[in-house]
Amino acid sequence: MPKIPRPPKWFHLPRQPLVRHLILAIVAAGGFYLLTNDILSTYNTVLVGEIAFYAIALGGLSILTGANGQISFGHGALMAVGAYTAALLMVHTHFNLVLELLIAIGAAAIAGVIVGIPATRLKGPYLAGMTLILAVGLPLLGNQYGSVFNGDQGLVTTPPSPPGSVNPELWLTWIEILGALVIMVLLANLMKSRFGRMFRAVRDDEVAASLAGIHVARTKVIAFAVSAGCAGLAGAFLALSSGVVSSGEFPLSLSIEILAGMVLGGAGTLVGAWWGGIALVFFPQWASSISKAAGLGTGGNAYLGTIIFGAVLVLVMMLAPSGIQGGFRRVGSFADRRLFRPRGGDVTKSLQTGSE
Amino acid sequence: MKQATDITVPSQQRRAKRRSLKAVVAVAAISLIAAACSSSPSSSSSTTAAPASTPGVTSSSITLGATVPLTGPAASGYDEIAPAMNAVFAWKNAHGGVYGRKINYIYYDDAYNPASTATQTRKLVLQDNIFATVGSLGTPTQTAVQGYLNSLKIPQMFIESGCNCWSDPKYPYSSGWEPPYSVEGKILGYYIKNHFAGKKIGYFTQNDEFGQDVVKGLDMEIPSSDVVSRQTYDPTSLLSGPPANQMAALKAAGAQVVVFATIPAATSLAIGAAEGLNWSPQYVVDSVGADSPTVGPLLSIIGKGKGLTANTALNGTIFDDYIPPEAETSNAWVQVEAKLLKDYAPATYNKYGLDGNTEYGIALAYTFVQALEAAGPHLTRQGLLDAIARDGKNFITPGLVPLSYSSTVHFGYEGAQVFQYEASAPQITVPSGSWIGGKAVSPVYTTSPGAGPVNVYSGTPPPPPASLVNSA
Amino acid sequence: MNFFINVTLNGISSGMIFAAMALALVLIYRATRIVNFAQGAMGMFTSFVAYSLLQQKVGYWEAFAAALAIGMVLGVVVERIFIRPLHGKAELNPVIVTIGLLIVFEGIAGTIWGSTNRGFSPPFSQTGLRVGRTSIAFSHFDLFIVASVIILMAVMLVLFRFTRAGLRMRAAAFAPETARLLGVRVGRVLTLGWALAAVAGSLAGLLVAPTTAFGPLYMDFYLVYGFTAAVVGGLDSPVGALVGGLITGLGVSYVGGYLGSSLEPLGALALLMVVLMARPEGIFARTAARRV
Amino acid sequence: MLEVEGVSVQYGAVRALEDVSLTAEVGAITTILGANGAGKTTLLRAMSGLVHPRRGTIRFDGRVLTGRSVEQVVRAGIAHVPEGRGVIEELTVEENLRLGSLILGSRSAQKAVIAEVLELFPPLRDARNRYASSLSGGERQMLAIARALASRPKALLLDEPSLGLAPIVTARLMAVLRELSRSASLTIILVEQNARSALSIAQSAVVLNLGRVVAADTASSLAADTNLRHHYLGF
Repeated sequence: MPKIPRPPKWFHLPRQPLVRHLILAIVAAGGFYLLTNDILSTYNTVLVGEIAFYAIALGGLSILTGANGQISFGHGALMAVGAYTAALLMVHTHFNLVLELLIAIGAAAIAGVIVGIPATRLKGPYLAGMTLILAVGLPLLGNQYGSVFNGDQGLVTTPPSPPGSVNPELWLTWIEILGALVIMVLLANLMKSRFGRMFRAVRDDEVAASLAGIHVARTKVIAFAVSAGCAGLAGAFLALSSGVVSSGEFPLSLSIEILAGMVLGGAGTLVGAWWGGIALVFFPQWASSISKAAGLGTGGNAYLGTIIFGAVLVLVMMLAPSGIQGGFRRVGSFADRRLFRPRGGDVTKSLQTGSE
Repeated sequence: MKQATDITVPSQQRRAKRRSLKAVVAVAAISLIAAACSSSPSSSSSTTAAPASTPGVTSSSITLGATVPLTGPAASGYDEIAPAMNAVFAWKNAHGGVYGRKINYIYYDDAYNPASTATQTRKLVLQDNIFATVGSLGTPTQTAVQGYLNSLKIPQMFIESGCNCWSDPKYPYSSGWEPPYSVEGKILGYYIKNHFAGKKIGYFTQNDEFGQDVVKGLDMEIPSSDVVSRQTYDPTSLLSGPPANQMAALKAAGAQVVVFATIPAATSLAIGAAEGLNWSPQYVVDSVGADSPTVGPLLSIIGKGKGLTANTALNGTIFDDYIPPEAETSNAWVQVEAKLLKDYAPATYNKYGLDGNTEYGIALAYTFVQALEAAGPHLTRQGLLDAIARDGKNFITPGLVPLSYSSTVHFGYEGAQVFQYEASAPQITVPSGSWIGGKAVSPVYTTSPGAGPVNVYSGTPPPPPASLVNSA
Repeated sequence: MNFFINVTLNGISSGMIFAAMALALVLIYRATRIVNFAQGAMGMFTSFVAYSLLQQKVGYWEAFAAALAIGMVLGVVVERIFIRPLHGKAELNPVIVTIGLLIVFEGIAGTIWGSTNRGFSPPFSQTGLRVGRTSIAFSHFDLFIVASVIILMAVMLVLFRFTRAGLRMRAAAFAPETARLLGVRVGRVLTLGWALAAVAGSLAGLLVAPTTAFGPLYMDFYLVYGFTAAVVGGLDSPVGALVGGLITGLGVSYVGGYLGSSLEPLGALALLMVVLMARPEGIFARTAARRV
Repeated sequence: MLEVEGVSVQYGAVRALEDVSLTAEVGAITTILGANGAGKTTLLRAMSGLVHPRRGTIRFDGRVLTGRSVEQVVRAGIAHVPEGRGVIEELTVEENLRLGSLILGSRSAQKAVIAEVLELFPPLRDARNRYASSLSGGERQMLAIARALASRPKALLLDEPSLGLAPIVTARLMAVLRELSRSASLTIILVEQNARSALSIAQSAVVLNLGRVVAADTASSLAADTNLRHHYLGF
């Protein structure tokens, strides 16, 4: 039997996490550039931009839930914090976009700390309850304090003006993708760093983590702040792409979709955040084309998108318990073993798991 | 320690390689999915858009779009409007279309979420290549895309909202159709001032631009000393129970006349909550939340006891309208509207009948058909705007007052009439039941959205044109 | 003063419904350690079945009984098909499955019955009662709400305290493996827990329906407030569900009545924070050190 | 008589038991000894049906138990007292006992057996209405054994009953077990780390190491085997 050759040396990415993540991000950026500039229609480009900002929110939540073990039903509210902060800055100041986005991230991170501090004492379902009511309650402040937030009409955001003849929609999409890739690199490095190990240690066993000298409460609050900061940036991008920030943009269903999309993609993985984003953005699109193709009436098919999303969520949770990315990983590692590893590899692997 | 690192190197490399593979797979998959989605629009746009012509217009078709709530808490009632509008377009298409062009009306669900409106509107523009949006619903939702549509010079026509903001000179491509909420508020306030002088007035209004604008109009007419309590509600909080506390507060303040600027669900829940307090003040309801076939079914919640039904609860309630109430079955417009809906949107007719929402849709769509005709055979976006500004005042519509469009005024009606639900008036019979009808209790009034007097309008509305009556 | 009384009465009647909802969540949490986010939607669905029966001129009580029975069946089916296979897997998965079911149930109801809000006729009048010369914000229907939730609580209490099935359910909830070693068929007992919870959830749905804009989404807020109530009371405690429901109902009503309806959910959040800061597992948490 | 024949158990890739056989006689105490992770608890769990062996059979009074569910095993007359005492803290003492007696079916039989076991453990009688969470370690162990007896078992499987108990309490417990096996003609299987006290009351003993039987003999001869004691039992 001929031996399957190992992939050449250059195929291996550098071991240094930062360098490796940067290379991946640059490759991805190139791919996205081709995708948005040459392959996709403008409308689908807009959708890719949406996927990017959902991926930011989902990635942040993935860190919180997947790596640190804290659940949040309130990320829609944290997105609202980022969105309103960015919009208020756009209305009242003339900062540049990057500064506005950074302040939005900061404001949401502060909100995350405020939520995260009481959260340190709460277990899963109790934290879920607290964040759930937060998701419902916080956006209503936009109506209550109409003079600041302009109620249901909301605050109109200023879309970034593109250089030269670039299509403004394409420009915004690029900004969103760039933001997402920067966040992905930062999160990936964070997960490789001391903080990532601390997050996971706290998730796995709080007592053991504190015996190992980790400040459990502080670690949990940091995870919440990081995650909230991501939600804030996603919210600011949502504000930019919808052109307005109003309380109606942050319904409870948004928070639930963020959580569902994150788990659907694969909790704790950053690639999973992209899968989740694709599901959130494309399912409604697919549903409407399916119902159009099936010739269903408009009144009845309006719910088809939600039904499909819910059904896929149920099926994935039951058939691929670690989400889409987990499913791919399983398929991938199976293929990996079969294609790239001599038979002996199996034995080492089973020994490794055996000793764990 | 050194040894340990040596051992881990190969496994780390393996992991790195696996990750790189996965990233490549992911990017490839994303591009596949995206490419699959992008193929359809590019082909469709190349077939529909004739070169050097207006987007969405071909020699044989006009593509129009809208975003409306079909799901979510705002969908109730409002999901009837777009299908009813489509009945008018289908009627027009069956009679040769507009200058030989058939109208293709595409509407998407935005669940009343502005973020979703923004996405779906881009889909209409970029993928469906629409000529204009017509009959998109909601103030916050349409505010979100006002800048976008105007920057592309795409008409944002006949927005289903009474916000003054559609007449903003900054956005020439936007236009409303129904009266500004403040106009309705002023007319109701004027009526209250004249008929309930010295009574204690209470407000119960939606905590948004709609409620606030109605209150602005009311306050221009009603002396502030007469207003004893101003209660508001959030549309979303209706789902967490009836506005019982607000009604209790109005009762506690001694209000004798309560003015509602409410959506229909809030009207019924508030009246139900007042019955829960054994309290029946004089209600004055803005047209948005006054339609008895929409309000009535929910009012059956009051339930047994005292022989109270929705119709007795609504009896005596005062409201305004700017198109003939559908109870006036002798009105030629109402007859032709019902026939249109029955013939060209039978599913909608069988489900809802001609109620306030479907009538609204038909009247709005009929207005737009006239605008398209006025724009002439060489249809352009600017041409449509010019035609409305030039001829809008002369369009023949079901409205009780003529349209007031001009180059600066971008909302339809600046007037309304006051009605009162009365047991003796003819009832409205729709699939959901028979509901109380109203009688006019005032002349038709006109007024401007800002400061300015409320005037009696002496003209009579034109009957539906023969072409419509005969062909419908 | 009169206003205060009315706001209090409003808080009590909505609090009782929150309590029923909270009880449904507590029963399932005790049995399977899952927060069932589909509970509200399941109650919505069975209430729509009752609505359809009422439209067919079936009597209220027949429709009421049918809704509770169908709710029970729905609870069994959901547990058997969707929850049982995930037993022992990652703890987030069954919760997300219930969210998926919530979305599916609402979508199916919207497809079948449409988005239009309807009126659900109550069995009793909703006009306020008179006490002496003043009328109060409390109707025969409110009395029905209070009575039926108290009856539900009493039935559950008797069931848990004094029957063998109740003893088995408590054992299975607190120590599933030990219960198995004592011959308890834990699987069946968990299914029974879901069935009972679904009955409580259906009751909540039927009690809310006549007071609100009845449509596919009408239970969403009741799920949120019911969950708040369950957390306030302690997710393991049926008594906590009742107390938590009343506290949440009154708190929300006072905030809405005196500060404005937009602040109601934030009022509930503040209440939740205060309670959880003092007792991180709710007021009626029995043993703080138990594993989850 | 409880017979285990060639049983192997695997958890994923890990082999927990490999070809284990033993026979436990009626009216005698058989103790299973071995270090942490030797497979003692797994063996008990296999006997009570909590884990299903990959190979081998378990027979009780001639009937094959392998492949049966836990509930069926319980009904066959085997009561398992799990490690860590397994009392349900959220229930009262009496409720714990009632739970144990539920498989007897009739209410009168349940009442009788509860009275009987309370007789056997007087401290529990005084605490019958207290929540089990309020009991001391020794009382909890009593409750766990009493609850197991309330199902009127023919065989009793005990997983480290002496864990965490004071020596004096352990001694009393061992005495009770010896008394039970004699008077009630119970088959008792006792898993212990405390080999010395287990051997002192057992008739026969099995020593496990890494999932395999390394010695099986009468308790007294095992106790005399210094080599074995040093190697596997640590005393």
